[in-house]
Amino acid sequence: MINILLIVFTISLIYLAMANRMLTYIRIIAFQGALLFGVAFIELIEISLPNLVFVLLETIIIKAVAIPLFIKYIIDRNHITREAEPYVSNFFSVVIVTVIILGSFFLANAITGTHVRKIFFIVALSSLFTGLYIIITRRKILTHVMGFLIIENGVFVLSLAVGSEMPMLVNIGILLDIFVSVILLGIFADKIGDVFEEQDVEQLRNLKD
Amino acid sequence: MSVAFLISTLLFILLISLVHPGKKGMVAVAGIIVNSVMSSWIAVAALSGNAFSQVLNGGPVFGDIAIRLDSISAWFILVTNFTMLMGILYGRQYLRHHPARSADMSMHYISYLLNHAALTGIYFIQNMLAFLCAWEIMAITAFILVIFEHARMETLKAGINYLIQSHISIILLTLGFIWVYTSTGSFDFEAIRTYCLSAGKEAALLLFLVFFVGFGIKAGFVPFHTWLPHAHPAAPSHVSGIMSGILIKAGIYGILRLLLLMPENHLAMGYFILAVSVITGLYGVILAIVQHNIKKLLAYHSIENIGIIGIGMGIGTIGVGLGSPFMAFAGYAGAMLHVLNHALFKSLLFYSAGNVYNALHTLVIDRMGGLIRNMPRTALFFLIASLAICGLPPFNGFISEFLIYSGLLSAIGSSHTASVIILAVIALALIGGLALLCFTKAFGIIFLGTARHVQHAEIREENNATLFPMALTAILIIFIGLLPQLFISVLRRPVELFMNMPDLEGMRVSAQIMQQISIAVWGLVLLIAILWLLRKAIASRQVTVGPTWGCAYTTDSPKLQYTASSFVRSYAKIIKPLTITKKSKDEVLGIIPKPLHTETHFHDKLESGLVDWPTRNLRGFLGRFKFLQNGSVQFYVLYGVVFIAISIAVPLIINAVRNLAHILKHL
Amino acid sequence: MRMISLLLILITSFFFTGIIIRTKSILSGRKGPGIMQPMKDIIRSLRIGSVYSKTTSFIFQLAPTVYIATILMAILFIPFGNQRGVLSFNGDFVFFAYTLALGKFFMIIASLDTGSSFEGMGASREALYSMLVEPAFFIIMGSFSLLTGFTSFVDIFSAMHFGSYVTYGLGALAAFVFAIIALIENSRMPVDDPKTHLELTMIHEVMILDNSGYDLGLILYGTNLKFAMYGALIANFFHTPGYEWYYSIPIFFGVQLAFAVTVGVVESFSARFRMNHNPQFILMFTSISLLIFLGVLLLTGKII
Amino acid sequence: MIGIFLIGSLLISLAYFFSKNHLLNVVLAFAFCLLHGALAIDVYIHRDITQLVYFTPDALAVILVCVNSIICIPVFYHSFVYFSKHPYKPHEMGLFFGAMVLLTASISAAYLSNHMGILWIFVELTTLSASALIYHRRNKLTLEGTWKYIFICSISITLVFIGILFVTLAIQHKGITDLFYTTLSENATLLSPFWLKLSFLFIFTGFTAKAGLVPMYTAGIDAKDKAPYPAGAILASVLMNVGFVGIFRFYEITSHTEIFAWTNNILLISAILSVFVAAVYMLRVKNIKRMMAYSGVEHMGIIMLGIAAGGIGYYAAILHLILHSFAKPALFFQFGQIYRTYGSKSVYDVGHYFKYNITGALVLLFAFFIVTAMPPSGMFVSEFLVFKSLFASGYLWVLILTMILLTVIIWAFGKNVFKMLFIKPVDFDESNVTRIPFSESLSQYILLALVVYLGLNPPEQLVSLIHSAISTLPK
Repeated sequence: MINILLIVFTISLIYLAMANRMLTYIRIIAFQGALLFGVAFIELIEISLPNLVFVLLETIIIKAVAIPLFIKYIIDRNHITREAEPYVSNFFSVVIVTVIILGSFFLANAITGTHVRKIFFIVALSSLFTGLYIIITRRKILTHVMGFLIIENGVFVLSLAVGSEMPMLVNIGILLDIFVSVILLGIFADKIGDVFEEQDVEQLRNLKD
Repeated sequence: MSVAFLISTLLFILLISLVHPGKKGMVAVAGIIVNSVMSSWIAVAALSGNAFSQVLNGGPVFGDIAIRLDSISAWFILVTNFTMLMGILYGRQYLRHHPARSADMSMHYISYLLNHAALTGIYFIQNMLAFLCAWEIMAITAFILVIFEHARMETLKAGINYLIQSHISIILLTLGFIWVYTSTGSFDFEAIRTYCLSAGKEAALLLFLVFFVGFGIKAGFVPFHTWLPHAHPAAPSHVSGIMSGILIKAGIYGILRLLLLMPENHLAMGYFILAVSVITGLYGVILAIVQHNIKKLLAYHSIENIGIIGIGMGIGTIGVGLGSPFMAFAGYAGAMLHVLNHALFKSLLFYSAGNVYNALHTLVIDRMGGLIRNMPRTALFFLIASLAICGLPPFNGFISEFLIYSGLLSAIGSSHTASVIILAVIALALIGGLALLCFTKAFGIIFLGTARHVQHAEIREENNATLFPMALTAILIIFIGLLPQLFISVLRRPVELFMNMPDLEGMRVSAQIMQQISIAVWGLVLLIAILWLLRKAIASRQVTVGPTWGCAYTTDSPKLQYTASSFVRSYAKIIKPLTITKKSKDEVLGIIPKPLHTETHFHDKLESGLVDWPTRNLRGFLGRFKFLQNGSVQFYVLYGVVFIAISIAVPLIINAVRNLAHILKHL
Repeated sequence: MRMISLLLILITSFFFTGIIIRTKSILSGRKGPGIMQPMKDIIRSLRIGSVYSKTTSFIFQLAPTVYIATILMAILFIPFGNQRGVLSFNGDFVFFAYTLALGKFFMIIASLDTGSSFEGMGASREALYSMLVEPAFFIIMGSFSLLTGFTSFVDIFSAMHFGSYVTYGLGALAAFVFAIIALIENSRMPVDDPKTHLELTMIHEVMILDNSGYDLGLILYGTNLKFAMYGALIANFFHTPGYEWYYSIPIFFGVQLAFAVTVGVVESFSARFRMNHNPQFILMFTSISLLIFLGVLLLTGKII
Repeated sequence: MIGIFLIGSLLISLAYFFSKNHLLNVVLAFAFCLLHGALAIDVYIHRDITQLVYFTPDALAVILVCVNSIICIPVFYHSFVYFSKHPYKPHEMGLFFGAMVLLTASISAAYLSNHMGILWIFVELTTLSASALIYHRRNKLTLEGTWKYIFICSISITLVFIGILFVTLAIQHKGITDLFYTTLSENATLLSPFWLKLSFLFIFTGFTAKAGLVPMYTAGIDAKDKAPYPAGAILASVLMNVGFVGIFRFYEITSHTEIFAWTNNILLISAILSVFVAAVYMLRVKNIKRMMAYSGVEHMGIIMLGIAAGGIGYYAAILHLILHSFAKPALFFQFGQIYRTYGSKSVYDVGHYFKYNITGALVLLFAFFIVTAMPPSGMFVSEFLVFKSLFASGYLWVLILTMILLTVIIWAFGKNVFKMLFIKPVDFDESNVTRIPFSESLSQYILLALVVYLGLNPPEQLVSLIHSAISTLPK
């Protein structure tokens, strides 16, 4: 079951690569949140109840609902255009993301230890690098935040792999998630949206040498 | 003693910053005197055989700091003390013409005092780390001294150029010291000897090269000389004087100290030094002649004289290698005496140039002329120093050059590499001839004839307080020239150190020759005096004064005079391949042309090749990476990704290639 | 006895230029002035009054004195056969060369002292040529000190001819170079023409345009002395040590006479070079002197 | 004591957020400095005694906490000076000081923590509090700087987190269930090298953002530039040490494993690239603050060279770290005065500083010589030892390359500094130059004197502390 969920998660990454609209991005992120809820539920069923509840609530409420809604709110508030405006063509993006997933796969294959569940590792790494890729190739500042959220999701997947042994790390990871999302999105909604007219990263290139 | 020295230095620094601006100079003079007396006291004792030695506890970092003063250091200390004292006496007066703020003055005098202290430290300290500290303090304070007139961009540029090059020197010294320290675990200079004995000849020679370049930058050996012609004109005259007279000699001291510590490879080192020095001497004087800026001209002459000193050191080292006491003595004694001599006449030349600058506010030779009538004493001093620097009897330059010649000539007789040595002889002869050309030009154009340019203010001779240190220096120049045998006996002990045994033979022969030279020189002076008296007796008193013979052109026009450029024109044509000549010339236009203006500048080819070109390229290369911090967050993230990806991928790829190679091998 | 070379040179100096002029006159078909005539001119000019340019300083008046003094000083080092000169020590030829340079220095700055365009020209040339000629002298002396192992005039000359006959060949070559050096140093043909009166083409003569009276006399006499001095040096190549004085003194005068006549002949039959060819010409003699050095290296087997 | 410190700092910080009274601010600053000082004394006395489970003041932590508590005094002093010269709203001041207390406290806590997770949390806290400081001036550029800083730091901190997860993978089934550095260090040989390699790579890359090393140094430059100068002083010194601590602690773990040589290579590459980048930008940059920030990159590169070379290099690196933490704030404080005189950060606008403020100019002059490690600067000693270790471990070409790059840096730095000191400024109105009293330069003199003293004649306690800090590393 977990495998199926994680594979769907990976497919959502590929879909992300060819998505054009901001709204699609938001949907994918929400969808990933829901997927992670399922993974966490199955994976962490053995840990103590309060912890489990906290983790599950966090994934379903924050990841799947609150953050996507908040992003939606920001888009509406700041009149951000709907296009994601990538620097590279979507076709190329799909190729790259596929390469990333394949690379992660090969890397995981290189691991000799048998006790590690490779699927987690593959998904996490793909998610991490896809997130980084999104950040690098998209033009809007908000897409950077979303790329960061993808990375967070990947990290969450990875933390789930060890979660049953060290639930503390999952909690820390979630803390990070909340912290950073709140801060980044908060600044975004509050400051950048007001100060900069265009929501383009080109606006943020004044500090350079 | 060391503690007393430090305390007095600190005390005077404090005093300088506190007293009234007018008194700062006096305090600095007092400080130099006090410090000089302290160090000279020990130095004189060391020269008479009681070497000074002390060990200070330098804490965990430095370890034991060995303070030792053997006769070589003592000689350098005495030379330094005299020159520095004259320098401050002159400088105090020189700075009257340059109204500066109290803070500038304080900084200048404090730097001067510190510079003297650091130089003293260099000669005393035989602990590598402490030596480096003293060395750098010397460089930094010299830098501050150079940029006294810091409002001008060129001055600052020259100063920074100097600072960077001396930093490169420090880096090389550091490298050498690290080398020795890693192998021996000791910071003491003696560790160099230990290392060389244990490491084998090739390693020792390589170590020597590293040190030589490090010290050579400071000394100004070609091709490491490029900072000199910029720093000297930029500095105030007394600073140029002490820099040229003393600071660059610290490099010579370093090389001498090194030669003392290197137990092997004498022949290889000797020939190397000789070769570099021959090039240095020739290159320096060849470029000196075409300079139009008096101080730049003198700076190139410093390079030349370093070459002469180097020839002496080289021949001395070869002498040690061949086991020829006379050669070794003549070489080293010549080199060390020339250190003193050059300090004397070069500082005197710079002081005279300083007087001229204060009178005319220009350093360009072609704008001067006829100053001998307004400034007869300055002119006389310049003349004496010029004669001395050309190595003409009866002045001191001749004595040291003669010693070096004797060393070379005896080398011709006794070694199997006469053809190499004869090149050095030719070089030395050429250097003499070229120096003559250069200083007839300098003296003739600056002081003789009539003014080549309208001089606005009335030109007056400097006051006696300014002339006093110059006079003292001049007297010493003549004194050495007339009584060289005294100095030979002083130099016996320092030179003996190189030969590891009391050498009476070389010393006795040299002393005899010096005795003869003294007689000959007195004869020359006497002859001139007699003929002069005869002139008074015989020559008719009937004297007519008229204009200069102008080929029937009777109106005297200063513009018709020979200028510095025209004086060396045919020479400049000969040496054209060695320099980069930049000419700016106006075209003759119209029926009645406007006044025309032509300028010619000679640039140092080595500098543009060895300094400018690499610097430019390095800058260009580094400039290509300016895209790194381009303000785009995406790129910043990318760096991390690339770093991680490469760190993972490269070992994998290497592994894969290795495996492939393995498979291919099996096939 | 040490004074003998000095005395002989002084005697020669009285006749030397006279002989040159006489030779030239005879070769051009004239009778010419008496041999003592140039000396008489000099003595006269020593006594007459002087004209000084108003731009000159004490340098101008001091220079001729220094000049003549340095030449006299240099003469003191010249040996006579194996008889030492008045002064002699190891490396005395260095002193010899540098003393002469001192005189030259003063002559050059004295001519710059007048502030004339012509004299500056002469000074410039003089300085350049003497710079170029210096190495040739040192190479020759260096070669002979390599050959003999000694470093003073008298030792070199007395030891020289104990070698093979090749040394005589080298000596002849050296004599030739010395003769040329003497011509250059005295600014004679083919480097310079003392008879020309176009200032632009002169070297030595143009330097002393403004000298007169006693000073001019000294300078003119200096030329005579220098010729005699180089003649004496050349003569030393032909002395074989051990000759008695009644052989050597005639040899000395014979060589001097031959030298003077040669100079006269050269001046009569050759044209002077263009000014800008002179450096090459002078450098050529440095090359010839290097040949001597190479010869010595071959002789002594010290070639690397 | 650590607990008291953390709670106390939190309280002081909270008090600041609500304080609108200047006097109260001063009192709180005093209180915090005292508290921090007390912490330093306490951890010095109770070395290696674990407190609150997660905090173990080992030698390195003790040294750095002491450094931090020394630095925070002038930082607070200059912050007050800063506020007395710049117009501000009361709550801005409260926010500034609150964030500063939080930053300083979390920096110290990060030094002290012995657990990967806790260290990580406090590092995250430093990012947050630092961004409040960077955003202090609230204009477009500071916003950009803050955004970049937070963004890059967040990504880096995520990378660190991934690294930590890899560590847990590495220790899986090895019977270790916690992430204490001491435990990991003891069981280092048990860990799976593959995961250890990966985790080192991620943790190192992540912490370079704080430490100011290639590859993630970038946002730190903007942050140091945009933060007010007292905050810049913290960012450029003690905060960089946090990054160093993060790397160093993990390096200690790997030092006992088979991947040790590999980690050294990674450090070496990053270090050389850092010096290189510093050289590239020192030549170009005309903004004084950014220049100083790049100089920090250079020094961290040198420190990492020392670590990578090993041997005496460990000692040298830690010494260099300490000295750098003292020297760099002095430069930043002095920059504050320069800015007050000229109202510009650009080298083009600043000139002849020697005339307008001689004490300050001397600070700049000395600081230049000290920061560029010219003897007798203390940093010369540490650099000398770094070079020595490079030489001894056979990295001759690295050594030569570094020396060339350092020369370029000195040249570039010197040109700008001397231009500021001596060349007449263009378009500068001399008539109303503010006289700056000597007292404001005093702290810089003290800091610089400390650098010289600690470098040339380090007290025995410091030497033994450094030695015990590196005692677990292979000789």
